[in-house]
Amino acid sequence: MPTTPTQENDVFRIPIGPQHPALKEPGHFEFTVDGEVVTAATLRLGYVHRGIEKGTEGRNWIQSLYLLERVCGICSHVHATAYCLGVEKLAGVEAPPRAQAIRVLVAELERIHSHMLWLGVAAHEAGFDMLFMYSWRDRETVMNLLEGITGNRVNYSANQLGGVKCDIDGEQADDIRVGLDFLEGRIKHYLDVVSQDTMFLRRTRGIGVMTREDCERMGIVGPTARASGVELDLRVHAPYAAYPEHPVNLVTATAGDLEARFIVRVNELFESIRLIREILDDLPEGDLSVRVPRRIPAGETISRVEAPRGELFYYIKSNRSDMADRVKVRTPTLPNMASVLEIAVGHQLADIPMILTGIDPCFSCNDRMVAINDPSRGEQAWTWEQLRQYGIEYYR
Amino acid sequence: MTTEAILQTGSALIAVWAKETLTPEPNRLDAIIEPDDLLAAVTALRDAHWGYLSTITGVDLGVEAGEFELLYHFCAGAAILTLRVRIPRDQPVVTSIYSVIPSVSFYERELIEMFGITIEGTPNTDRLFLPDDWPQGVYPMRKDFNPADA
Amino acid sequence: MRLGSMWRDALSALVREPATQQYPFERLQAPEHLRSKLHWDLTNCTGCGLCAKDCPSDAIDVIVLDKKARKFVFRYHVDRCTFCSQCVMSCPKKCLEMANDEWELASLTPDDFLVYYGNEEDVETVLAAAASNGADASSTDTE
Amino acid sequence: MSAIAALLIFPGGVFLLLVGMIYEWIDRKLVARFQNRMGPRWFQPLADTIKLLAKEEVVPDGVDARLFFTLPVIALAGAMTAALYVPLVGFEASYSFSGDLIVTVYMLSLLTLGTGLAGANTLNRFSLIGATRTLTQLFSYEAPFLLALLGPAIVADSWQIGEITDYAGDHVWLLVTQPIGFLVALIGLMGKLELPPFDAPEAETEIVAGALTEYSGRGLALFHLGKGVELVIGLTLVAAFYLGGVTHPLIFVAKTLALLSILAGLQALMTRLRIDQTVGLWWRYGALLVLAQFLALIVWEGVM
Repeated sequence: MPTTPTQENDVFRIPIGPQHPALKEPGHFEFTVDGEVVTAATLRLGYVHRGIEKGTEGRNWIQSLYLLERVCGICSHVHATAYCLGVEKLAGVEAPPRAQAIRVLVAELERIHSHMLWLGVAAHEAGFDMLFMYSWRDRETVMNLLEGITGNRVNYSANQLGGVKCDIDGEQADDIRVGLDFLEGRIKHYLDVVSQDTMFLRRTRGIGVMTREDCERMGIVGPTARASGVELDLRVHAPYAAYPEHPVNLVTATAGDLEARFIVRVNELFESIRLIREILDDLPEGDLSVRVPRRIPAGETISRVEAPRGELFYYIKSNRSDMADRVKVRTPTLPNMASVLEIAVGHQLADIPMILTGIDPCFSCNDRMVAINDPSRGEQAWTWEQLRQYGIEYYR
Repeated sequence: MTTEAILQTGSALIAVWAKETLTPEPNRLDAIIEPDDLLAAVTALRDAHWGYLSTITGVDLGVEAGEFELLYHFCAGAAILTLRVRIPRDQPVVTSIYSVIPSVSFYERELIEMFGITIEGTPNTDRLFLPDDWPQGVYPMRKDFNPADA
Repeated sequence: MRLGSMWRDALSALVREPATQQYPFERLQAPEHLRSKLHWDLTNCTGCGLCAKDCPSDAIDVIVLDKKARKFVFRYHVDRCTFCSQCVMSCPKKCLEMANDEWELASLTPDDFLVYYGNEEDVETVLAAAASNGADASSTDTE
Repeated sequence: MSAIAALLIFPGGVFLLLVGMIYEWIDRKLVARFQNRMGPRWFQPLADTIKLLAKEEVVPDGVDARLFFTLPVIALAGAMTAALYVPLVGFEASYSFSGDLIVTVYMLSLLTLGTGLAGANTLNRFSLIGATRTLTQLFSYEAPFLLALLGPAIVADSWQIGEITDYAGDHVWLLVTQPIGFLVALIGLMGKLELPPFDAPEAETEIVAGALTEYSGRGLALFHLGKGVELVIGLTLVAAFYLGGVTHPLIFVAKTLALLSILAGLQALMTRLRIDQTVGLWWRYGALLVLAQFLALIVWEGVM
């Protein structure tokens, strides 16, 4: 942090990020404030230079799956699902029904995990640590379930090209049911809290309002858009995997403020729980995977899935080799991020972390296009000493 | 409305400018458009409230082909309508559609940084993704950029 | 509208065990399907190297000393492994397996992250070769 | 000799610092248990203090170094001095004169004032905003808090802490006769200590650590110790005035801990207020209510 304040023409700028307690990942916002009121905002991304899109061009189809799964640490499974569905479409194969059902099951468990994580983070930003601690405690239940099914707590690697790796036996199904029963009770309680608690509502009601028109103009997706009444959920409107057999009910709200975003996300949890129960009761028998050729026929495809944060867009192009020619990922956070810059203006500085969290931002998701290598230096990667030296020079 | 019907409506809207339309998958429609007609086609879709712009994909067709292809993906429900624009690699210039769809800003800035495409008329060209000390004129998503031996 | 709507949680927490634990003193039971350290079994291995080829993080080297005599050494970089179990899926002969109880893999020395599987004399040959090369064993690429 | 001992060792000085740390630990532990966490172990505040004292103190560019070093000392000294006039741990106050209540209340404000000035002294943007908020908040709770402490003074007909305590011990608990005053005093104490929901001045998700963002090492340790001391003094005052006096160490511990658990509960259950909401709450409700009660008391005294 440079210690001299930026005060040009009586403008007082507050930097939020790249390192800041409100941001769980690096991004850089600059808010111009007048007293406590924000008058302008700018954004700078790219602090997580990871070069994932470029990276897929140098890896085989199987290796790329795991690279893409790491676009996001929270919603890793939907990335893998989108990629697998796309590659399977290109290869002309289809994963067996049981695999598709397990994909959806893991995806919905992941949605529960992601939304509960968000609920905690958002409550923490508002200074309501009680809700934060409890929602994260209960999120542990779903983390344990995911660990029990897939073997990993994050980046589950449940998918493989052509199907899934993990099966669900009777005992696991019972564990999931028990866990869901517990979670359902707790989530009811949280819905009560976010829609009833006077002190909390003072921080959410009427804050960060986006109308339906705003959302459509800015291209907002996911629960953020649904909280403003936009009817857009790919699980409903463009069902994939096992969603055609297990239809989803659309959850929307109309107020478009932070409270509505809380209510939409919490209500989606009930929908996820219902869906998981339905799948467990009606899990198709059969194989877990089919063989996918190592070389994928030439062609291009678009694969869209509904991530916990909204529409996830994959464009995959193959030129009949064992590597992808181009993989383009458009994560839901990127369009949503633009909304923060716009609706922040006019709000109190204290509301900014809440508004930012309201879209459930995932910075790592945005920053996936750049290689860490600096070609002008002619080195592949930096040594620890170089990195340290660079850090020292940078802040001198 | 069925996906096919939605696609047909979209196809009719841009029929004037489409040099060729393809249906690679049942829910997709690709229309090849001249760079000069892009703004008009996007305006037509926008005015008719046909779906929303999901993203812009830049594809480098390789040094030999000497072209970039820009794909403007519009989505409406399950239907995806893609406007395909080809621009020469040695003079990559395309008109901004910011005036019609302001939310396009991030995608256009991504194209500028990753492919070195000049977007005429986009208001904000500040660096968004690349580090501040990234060298000028190096575009990581071009095919001739090789992270390993650069 | 209510004030302090979480008071019931607060009170019941006073008589309940805390949800957090002091890790090194108390350990949770790992689930049955947990993916932890990779294990290799020489018996059926043909040295095809598919596991190494599909590994997304370069954590596996299959060193072929003598294909006919089926002398293979399996070098596993624990620190690079992401525990995705793609190698287990890729192996046509089912030689690979992920343990479910060896999950405390942190170490103070990098040496602990390099695991060799194979016949003892073969491993020694590989180690000796690496030592005579002078380079650190992890950077030699053999397939 | 005894004066120096009182100031440095008992009941002020080292003893008070230790009590402050113990109370801080109890507060943290209680909040943790309310949140179903384990919470820190008993020596955590002491360990934190030792660690901070041993750490390098970074002096940022552009600050007045003398002010930077003296402000934490003044803040802690203010709180420690205030302790001399308060019946700590059930013992009689070391010093006493008529009107010491006012001196004590203003000594306690030194800590907040010191924090605010410390923030304004640095050029850090978070510190500046934190300092503004700290001082804004000071102006909002200070008057109601003082009025709430003056209520007992009016009925006891004395502005001397010792005499008010004696009065409170001999009569029905003032909590019963002046409930509004009790509430305002307790909540004012939370504002004074910047505990949630009044922690906008140091809201970490907005302005990192508020006014103290640039402080590290010794300065930070002193401010923290000051907070601990102020917590104990504040609890003592409220317990002495409203809960029927603190005449015995055991009674002291019981009453202050009861108050502390209420504080911890409120901290856990409340969402942080924005600074404008804090100010609005105090002036719209806190000040008016306590003023009404205060007027009623004066009239009542006059009639009697």
